[in-house]
Amino acid sequence: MDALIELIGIGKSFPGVRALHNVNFDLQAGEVHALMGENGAGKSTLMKILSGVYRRDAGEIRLDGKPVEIGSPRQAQEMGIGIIHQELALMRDLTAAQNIFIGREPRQLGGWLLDEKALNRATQAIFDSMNLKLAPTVPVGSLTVAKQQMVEIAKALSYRSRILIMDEPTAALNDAEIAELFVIINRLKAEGVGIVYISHKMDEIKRISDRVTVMRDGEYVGTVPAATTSMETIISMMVGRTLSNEALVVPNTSAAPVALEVRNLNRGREIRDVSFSVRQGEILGLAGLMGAGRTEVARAIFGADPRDSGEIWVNGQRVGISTPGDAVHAGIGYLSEDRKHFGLATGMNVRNNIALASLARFTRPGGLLDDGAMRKVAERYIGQLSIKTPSDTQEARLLSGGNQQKVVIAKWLLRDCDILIFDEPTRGIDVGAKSEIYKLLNALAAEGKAIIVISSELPEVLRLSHRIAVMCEGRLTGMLPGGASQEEIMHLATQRQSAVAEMRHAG
Amino acid sequence: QDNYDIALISKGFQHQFWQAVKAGADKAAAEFGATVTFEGPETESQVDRQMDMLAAALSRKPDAIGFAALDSQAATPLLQQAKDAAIPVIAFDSGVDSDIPLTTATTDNVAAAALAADKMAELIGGEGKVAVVAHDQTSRTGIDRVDGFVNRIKEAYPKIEVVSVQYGGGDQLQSTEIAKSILLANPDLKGIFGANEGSAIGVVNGKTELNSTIVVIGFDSGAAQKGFIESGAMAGAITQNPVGIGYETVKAAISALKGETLPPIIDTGFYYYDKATMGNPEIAAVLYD
Amino acid sequence: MTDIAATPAKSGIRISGAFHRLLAFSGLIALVVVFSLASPNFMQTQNVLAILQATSVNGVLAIAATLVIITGGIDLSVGTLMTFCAVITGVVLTYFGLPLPLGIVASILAGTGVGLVSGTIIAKLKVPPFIATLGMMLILKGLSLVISGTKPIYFNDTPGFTQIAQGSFVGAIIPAIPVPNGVMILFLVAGLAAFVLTKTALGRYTFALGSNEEAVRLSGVNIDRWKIAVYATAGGICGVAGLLIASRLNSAQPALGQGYELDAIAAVVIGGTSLSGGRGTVIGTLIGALIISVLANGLRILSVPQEWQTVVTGTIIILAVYADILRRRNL
Amino acid sequence: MTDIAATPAKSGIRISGAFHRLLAFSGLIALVVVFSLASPNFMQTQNVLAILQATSVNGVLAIAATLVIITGGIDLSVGTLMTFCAVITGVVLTYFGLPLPLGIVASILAGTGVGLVSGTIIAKLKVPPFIATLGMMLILKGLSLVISGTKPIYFNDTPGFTQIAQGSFVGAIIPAIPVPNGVMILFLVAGLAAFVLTKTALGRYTFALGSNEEAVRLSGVNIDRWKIAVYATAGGICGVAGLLIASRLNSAQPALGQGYELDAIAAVVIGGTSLSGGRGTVIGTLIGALIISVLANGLRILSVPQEWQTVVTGTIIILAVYADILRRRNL
Ligand SMILES: Nc1ncnc2c1ncn2[C@@H]1O[C@H](COP(=O)(O)OP(=O)(O)OP(=O)(O)O)[C@@H](O)[C@H]1O
Ligand SMILES: Nc1ncnc2c1ncn2[C@@H]1O[C@H](COP(=O)(O)OP(=O)(O)OP(=O)(O)O)[C@@H](O)[C@H]1O
Ligand SMILES: [Mg+2]
Ligand SMILES: [Mg+2]
Repeated sequence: MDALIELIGIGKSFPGVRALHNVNFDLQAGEVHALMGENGAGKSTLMKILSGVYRRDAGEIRLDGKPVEIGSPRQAQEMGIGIIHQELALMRDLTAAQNIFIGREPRQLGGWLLDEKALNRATQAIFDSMNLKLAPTVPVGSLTVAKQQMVEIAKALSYRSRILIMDEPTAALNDAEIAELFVIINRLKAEGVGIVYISHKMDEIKRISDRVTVMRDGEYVGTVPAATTSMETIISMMVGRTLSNEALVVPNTSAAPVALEVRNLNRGREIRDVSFSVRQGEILGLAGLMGAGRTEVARAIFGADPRDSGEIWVNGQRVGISTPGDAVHAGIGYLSEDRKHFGLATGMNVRNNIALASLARFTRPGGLLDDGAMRKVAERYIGQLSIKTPSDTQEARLLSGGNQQKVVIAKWLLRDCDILIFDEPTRGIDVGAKSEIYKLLNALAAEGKAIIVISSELPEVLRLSHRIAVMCEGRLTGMLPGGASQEEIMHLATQRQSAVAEMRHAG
Repeated sequence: QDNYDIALISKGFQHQFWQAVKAGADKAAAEFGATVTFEGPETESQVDRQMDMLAAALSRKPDAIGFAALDSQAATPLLQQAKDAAIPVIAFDSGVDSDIPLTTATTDNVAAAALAADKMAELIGGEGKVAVVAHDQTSRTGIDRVDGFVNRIKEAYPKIEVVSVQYGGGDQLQSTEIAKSILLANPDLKGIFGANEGSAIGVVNGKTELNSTIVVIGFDSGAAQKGFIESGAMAGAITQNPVGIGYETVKAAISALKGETLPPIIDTGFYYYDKATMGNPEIAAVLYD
Repeated sequence: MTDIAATPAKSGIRISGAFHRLLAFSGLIALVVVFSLASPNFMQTQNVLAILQATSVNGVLAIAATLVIITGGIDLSVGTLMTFCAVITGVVLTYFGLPLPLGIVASILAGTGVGLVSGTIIAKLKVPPFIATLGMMLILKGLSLVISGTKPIYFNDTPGFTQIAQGSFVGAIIPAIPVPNGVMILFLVAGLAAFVLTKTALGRYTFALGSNEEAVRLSGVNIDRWKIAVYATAGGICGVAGLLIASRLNSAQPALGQGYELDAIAAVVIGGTSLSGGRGTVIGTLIGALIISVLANGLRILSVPQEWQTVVTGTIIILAVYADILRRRNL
Repeated sequence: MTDIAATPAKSGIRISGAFHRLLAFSGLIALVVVFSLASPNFMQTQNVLAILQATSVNGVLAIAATLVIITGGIDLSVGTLMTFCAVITGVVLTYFGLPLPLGIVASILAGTGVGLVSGTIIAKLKVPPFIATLGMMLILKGLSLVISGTKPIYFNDTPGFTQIAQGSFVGAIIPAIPVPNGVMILFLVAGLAAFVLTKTALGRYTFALGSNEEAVRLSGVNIDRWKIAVYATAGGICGVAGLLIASRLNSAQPALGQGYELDAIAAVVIGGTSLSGGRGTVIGTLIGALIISVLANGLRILSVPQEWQTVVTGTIIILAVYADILRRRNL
């Protein structure tokens, strides 16, 4: 069978960065072709070329065997190429349905008027087919990143493309939604759609992909069949070495002093009477399904959102936290799950982003900044976290997604808080760097820091946590010891209480 | 004596000229026992804003209205409303194309500017280049004063050339910059006419900053212009009688309310003054600070 | 559009969306109540009509500005464009002596044409809207003076012309409420603009552009075309404003217009539209424009000295917007 | 700051950063060249000094506006705040008869104080900067008239006062180039502002706030405090402008100031600072301010009729910015 699409010898440079050099890639109808590589390997760039966002500097693109030029997103669409971008590209002030059908709104009265009803109906149909419970009329800006990601997926599906590119579609999702997505992918496959799938979650590759192409430093490394190639082989193709996978060691921290205690935290319907504590040197995992309220708890502790009631104690002292400034002052740091909106000052360079929470430390008398010291520190973290960037003065927005995430992590590592709350810290981070970050978190815990890790990836929670708190619908439904099983977590995560209670409230 | 409520809608508010009109109106109000309000738009181009002010004044149901029209026609419907409500209207500063105002207290700006041209010609010896810095390209006073000056020069002084007429909105700083540009562009310039207070002050500022010795003739008075004339930086200026305009307007309104008949025009007059004549009682009386 | 009242109140007490929408008027209502109590002349029919009449021009300009601001842009040329359109009408009707309908069409076409040019400079040359429309503001200011010969053009030869703003259709039917046509035109323009914003593709892209232009582009939409369309529409609306002001003054005043953009934008922002784009309503803009004219009128009726009028106006604008912010926060 | 020239050109030809930075002046240089060719009077020392002097007030105001705009805000009150500060100085020096240094301090303190108030309204009450500073603009305009009694306050009793802007320190040393002190003060303020922006924590937070305010807040930074500090600093700079203008006019003119904000913001945007915040330079603003005054001066020197001056100015502002955009694109 002819390839749907062939990329031959693609090259692309940005000022100061050679993002792609002589890259080959092809996609058959009805296959899932995984594209793998470390952060900054050039995966997104390659896909942006394929979808008309960037123009290539070199190489050739063939669609159904014929050379083509893809000059704009619109042209790509017309050729049947759809893409889910790694960075969410949504209009936050518009509703989900309006986002999905932007540019293709159903019309009435001879095309003069929008048919909002048809729009919402069509959207509802897509949501239903995805088993997604979301109102088509909800403004996208009010959704969590995960739900926004689902809207992006729905949008891509609505194009009914022959070629569908998914750039880290599951970075923000947890197992339940991932399972739904895979059902959809399998259905599309059966329909003959070719899918390019980018992800840093290795298990997914095994589950759905037919072939795997690996890139490293903007160059093509090779293409292998997924079924017969071992994970280790793929990883070594990606990172150029093999990774050791350390087992979880749960230290005994029962004698350590309590670093953070949360008592009876409440906030609207999102947080209901949450109490827990973390000891120094402990890593507490916070698990739950999408919308369980984990992010809300973290933000409330951090003072990012006001809370209705509840006490926060740090090192045995009650602290009044009403702003993030208070929290940082009390020694609490919070890494947000949404780096673009809440983590990075994208227009500023890497150095300033890393120093953003610690500027006071670099301020000399008279308000003067010690840029030299800032540079040294930034370069240290660029090395330590292997952030791929031409220099520490590169603007953050020009970094690849995973490298942006590393910059935000570096910001909090530099701040040196006693209590660190990491919300989806490894979102979009490649396997190699992930294990580096796990090591780092373990080292921080060993130093006596208290760490809360919120993650939608159960393996990650299991791999890291000394204890696991599970939430469901705003309540803390249970506390499990480290090394608990996935089944135990899922059981607690689905322990809904509200079905009954809700009826009473509504009356 | 009744305490009459009289609304004065002027062409401007913050400028010293209008403040002097206001002072005259206040003086008459105190004398005759009336309450006077005084309002005017931001710039002399905002004809519609002036209509809104007039409309609001009518809603207030004052006993009489004094009105200085920015446009001679625009206010006709509103003036009709005043007439229907039996509110006497007195025009001041410039007239309107309407027989509704009972009288007009005004100065002849064209003649006043022509007098400035005569004085300029005299001071520069009847030949050479001169320029005008005026306040507004489209307002009645702006047009009349520029035309009055330029036409008089053309008619009576063939050896004098008006090389540049520029407008600075009556803003001292902007007029300063304009005057400097004109001076630098025309090193052989003999004199500049500043067509209102802000323009005249700007011209003198520009002259001083460039250490120029040209002849400056101003318009209106105010502490700064008086000071410049005192010091010789300005040769002289035309003054109208703004205090008199305000005073006569209110006085005429009260006469009308008492049923007295009014002359069709109350000419409040204008004068040329310089260092020598500033002290004359008749002139000192019409100068304001 | 992007309605915040979509989700129920989180506090125990549920307040209906309608009531909350009413509260948006609270600043305006408070002003009206205070002025009514302070002066018996304020609530007279004639004065209410005067306020509405005073709102008409700024209201129409503010609606034009609303469209542009929702896209995340800004239009500083609305005031001088209005004047330019009025001058064009003057040329068509008075200099060329053509019939009235042609004058009306000319004004709206002139506005649309200039809007097309501004939009093209912004969309194609990527000049920031602030600069493009600032430049256009100056160009139009100069051209109006040039074309008119720096003097007003009167419409004395076109007797029906003043009826556009000053006549009263409504009054001809119900003599008790002689609402001037200018006011009805304002409402008409507002209704049309609201309709376009909420029901048509142009409206949808207006919000989409302001919300995330890059996302719209990545969705394959020809953003340049829609952006130009928005500026052209806004320009056409300025043409309507040009007719209104020319009709009110029975003349095209070529020097007027600069500075009006600030009042228009102020009405938009007081009405709750965000200068960063993506959200906004026409009704909000109308309320904003009304707040401005009620304030001006009320303070004049109360004979507040002019220098204090500005102080009070400034203070109340801040307070009104602050009250609106509190209302939204408690939603 | 966020310098695009940091990386080498992607094309074969490598153009040095310094050369590219020079190109930023290209619009300005082109204007200067054209005017020099068109009129022998343009390049005279005296005229160059006149242009610089004419830039001083707008330049200082534009620098104040630059700080605020980099945070993503806007300050419409710069013009009337300048006037307010001038009036305060008049009160201190002329009405109270206090010595000159106190007048200088009073002006800068008044500006800073008002900036504190505006900043607090914006940061604490969350009133959008456009509204807060629009309100403040009106309040200050009214207060200036009230305090001064709607008449100018002259500094005739303080003989040294005119020296602030009009005297020449430089000229006293090198008589050939009598650069007025006002111009030196502009450069001084520019240097200080550039220093603050690039070298201090305040500057870093200014950029950070404009880049992503929420991310800064979630980094534990007290954003309210820094935002207020920026507005206060801008206010203080307006105080300097107040001294400059009062010194040039030897009087505090209470009615002046409104409309100056537009020129100041225009200089900022022509200088390449984005109204959406996060990027901008003081040197760009200086160039923007110079472009405006060179244009005004050159067209006057050429005796272009006033109505055409505005047309040409509008056109050239658009072209200058477009040229700058092309330059950056080819970087
Ligand atoms: N617009 C741009 N300007 C400059 N450099 C860029 C730009 N876009 C991408 N790059 C650089 O190109 C390289 C490839 O980036 P790309 O986003 O394709 O990586 P990726 O493989 O998708 O990584 P990740 O897994 O982190 O998403 C990176 O070094 C990145 O910094
Ligand atoms: N900005 C917001 N506006 C409205 N509702 C929100 C907002 N953020 C979160 N929610 C809602 O609050 C609830 C809790 O969301 P939260 O993000 O805390 O969940 P989570 O457990 O962290 O899940 P996720 O995996 O999505 O991060 C969800 O029902 C979500 O839809
Ligand atoms: Mg990527
Ligand atoms: Mg979350």
